[in-house]
Amino acid sequence: MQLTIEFGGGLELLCDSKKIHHVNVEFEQQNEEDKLTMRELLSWVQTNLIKERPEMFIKGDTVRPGVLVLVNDCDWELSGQLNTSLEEKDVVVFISTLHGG
Amino acid sequence: MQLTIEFGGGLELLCDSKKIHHVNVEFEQQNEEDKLTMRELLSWVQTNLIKERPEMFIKGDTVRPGVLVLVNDCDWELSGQLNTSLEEKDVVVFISTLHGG
Amino acid sequence: LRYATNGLEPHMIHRYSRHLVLPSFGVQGQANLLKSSILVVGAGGLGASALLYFAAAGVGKLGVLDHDKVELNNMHRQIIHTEAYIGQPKVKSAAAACRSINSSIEVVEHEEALKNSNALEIFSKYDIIVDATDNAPTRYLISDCCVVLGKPLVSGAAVGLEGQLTIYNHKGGPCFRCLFPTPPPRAACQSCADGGVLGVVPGIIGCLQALEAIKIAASVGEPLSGRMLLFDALAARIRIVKIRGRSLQCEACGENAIMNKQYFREFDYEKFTQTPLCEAPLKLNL
Amino acid sequence: LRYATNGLEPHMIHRYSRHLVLPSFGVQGQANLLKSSILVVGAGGLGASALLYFAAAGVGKLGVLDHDKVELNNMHRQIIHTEAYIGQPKVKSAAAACRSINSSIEVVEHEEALKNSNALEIFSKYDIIVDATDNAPTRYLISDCCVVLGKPLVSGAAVGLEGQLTIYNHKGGPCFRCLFPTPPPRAACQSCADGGVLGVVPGIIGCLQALEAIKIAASVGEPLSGRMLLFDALAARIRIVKIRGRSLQCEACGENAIMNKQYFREFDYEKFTQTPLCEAPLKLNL
Ligand SMILES: [Zn+2]
Ligand SMILES: [Zn+2]
Repeated sequence: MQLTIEFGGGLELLCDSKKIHHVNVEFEQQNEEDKLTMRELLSWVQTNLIKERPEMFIKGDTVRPGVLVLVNDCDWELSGQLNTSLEEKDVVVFISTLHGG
Repeated sequence: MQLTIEFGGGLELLCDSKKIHHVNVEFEQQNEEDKLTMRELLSWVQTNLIKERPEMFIKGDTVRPGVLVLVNDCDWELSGQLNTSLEEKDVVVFISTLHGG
Repeated sequence: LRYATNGLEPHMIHRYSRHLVLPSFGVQGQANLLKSSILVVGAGGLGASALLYFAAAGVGKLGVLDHDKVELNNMHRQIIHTEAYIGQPKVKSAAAACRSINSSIEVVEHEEALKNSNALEIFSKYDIIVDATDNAPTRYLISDCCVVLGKPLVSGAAVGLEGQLTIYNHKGGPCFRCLFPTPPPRAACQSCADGGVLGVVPGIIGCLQALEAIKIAASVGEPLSGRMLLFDALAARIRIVKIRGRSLQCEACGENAIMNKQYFREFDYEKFTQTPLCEAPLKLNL
Repeated sequence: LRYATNGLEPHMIHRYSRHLVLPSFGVQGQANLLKSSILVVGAGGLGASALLYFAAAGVGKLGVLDHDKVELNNMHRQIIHTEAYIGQPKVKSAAAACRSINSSIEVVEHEEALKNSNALEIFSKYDIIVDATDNAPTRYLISDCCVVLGKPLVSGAAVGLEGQLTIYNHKGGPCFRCLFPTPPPRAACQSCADGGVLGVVPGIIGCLQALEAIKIAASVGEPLSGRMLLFDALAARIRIVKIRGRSLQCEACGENAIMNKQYFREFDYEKFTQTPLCEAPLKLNL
């Protein structure tokens, strides 16, 4: 599945300072209706893109506090968080909230 | 065909100051491959959306000088101008260039 | 051209004439603005541009809150301060700049650090609060205080070459805690002092904060509530994304919220975020 | 922290320390900026914020060109001018403000109207040109002059509650005439004087112009060339769209272009656009 994964707000520092990643995520489909969810994508990202300090990305089974997750420019809270299912060509953004000024 | 048509840079004044129009454009399809093009859409817009001073929108068979036309956030010069063919759910923007400051 | 002047004095009609002729702003928008009061918390990189545009636009009562002094290493981004004010309080410098461009508005100086003990009293004097601060505990404190008092909060942030902007606690929209119920680890909170910042980036976010607060004050347009602007200056990319609404579980604004004046006054923001409200500046060793 | 200081003097290291610690800007970016020269044409609504951020950031040589005087009805948006300068030349006022926030850069005053006869000579002294003017003939004149001299042009505009921004003539990208070979009808060219403008809108566009020019001068990031930013302040919507590349048929920069120094000097921009280069301001009758 072709996805675009983007990091911002400093999270790109965890993946060689690269902000935009065009990736092909393969996953085992148990049956036709089985879809890739954000739960699986999180662990795929942690394994394949995060190069350092994984504790700055994941805490427990979800992202660490202070990280916003956007699926197609929409907060994942609105689409079911970890249960959000992904479609071909979706854009997933992980952005750390900023406090400076 | 469902399209979103937007006006900006003052062109919205030609259509009751309404910037965003969700419209359903019907056109006569001669055969299966026949697609709605920007040429047809321009005349549809002139007939159905432009309420006053049409000379501020059209000149000859195209838009007047100073109007940028964007199809899905891309200058129509890059997609064939009047020959650009449109797909379901496309977003077409007409925006007048500004000179003030 | 001839307009209903709605109680505006002749010098105001002249000064704000370019606002008055705008059909979507006009005399009513300007009259609303002249009656409004806005507090800017922080006279640094974000506050600098926001304050100047508030003063220019004619916000009736403009408050500035800060406890810092102007330093040479602020000057690359805090355009409201001149070199002549280095070593003097930022509030004094910022207020003088605002008065120099518009002597017809009221500018109020709050030269103090924001704390649980003074926030309610100060915020209650203003219609709209602008968060132009630089650390996590203060952002929680400001948001909670706005929830307790029912004030809209225009929140901006900038670090490095990125900026973020949204409006909290406005017309049923989310508060800061709805988005961030648990504070981030301290290592995730870079400030401009330790992380650096390209000066014009907080300038842009500060201007956008001014715009959004002016829209609320004047009652025009669609506010950036329930949406967040994400700005990447290096790539020249801007996203405006849809964010969650008010959370029913929010400790500050939810159905069974525990936040009230009493709880707010006693809440330990430094312990909650594991971060001091006022950080000692990093010393560069060059 | 310890850095290669690349010839920066101690006071500069202190002043620009928040730029120096940025990995994507750093000492090299600051050194490039300090060696660069930028001309801002127009010290009005767009120029006001752009000039302040150029001065603060440390552009080595900063030029200001304008022939107008500061008026009370400029003050709602032109935050670089203080009331004390009303009636005085904008160039003088703007240059004084720039110097007051950064006395270590060179600020050059060009108190004159831009014309075919002086543009080549003035522009040739700068690396980057910023169009912060307010009318169509001047925009064609500036773009053509930049094409003739091979200078990048950071172009901004704002009217009412909308703004636009792009970079012309940069690294093979389009010029203004590539996009607009035929001038618009005069009725389509509202200025801020007759159409009005919400003050902070040119403020935002001017800051974004400063950002893009600083990125070019410092050689960092992706410039907004071949793309255009469209800003709708009322709706809080921003689009960054892809625009056409250089046109082979362009009269200024195309394959068989006729534009050169000689042709430029004799071109009649007022006749071409049916608009005077300097408009008499509208008098409000209130
Ligand atoms: Zn809440
Ligand atoms: Zn060209």
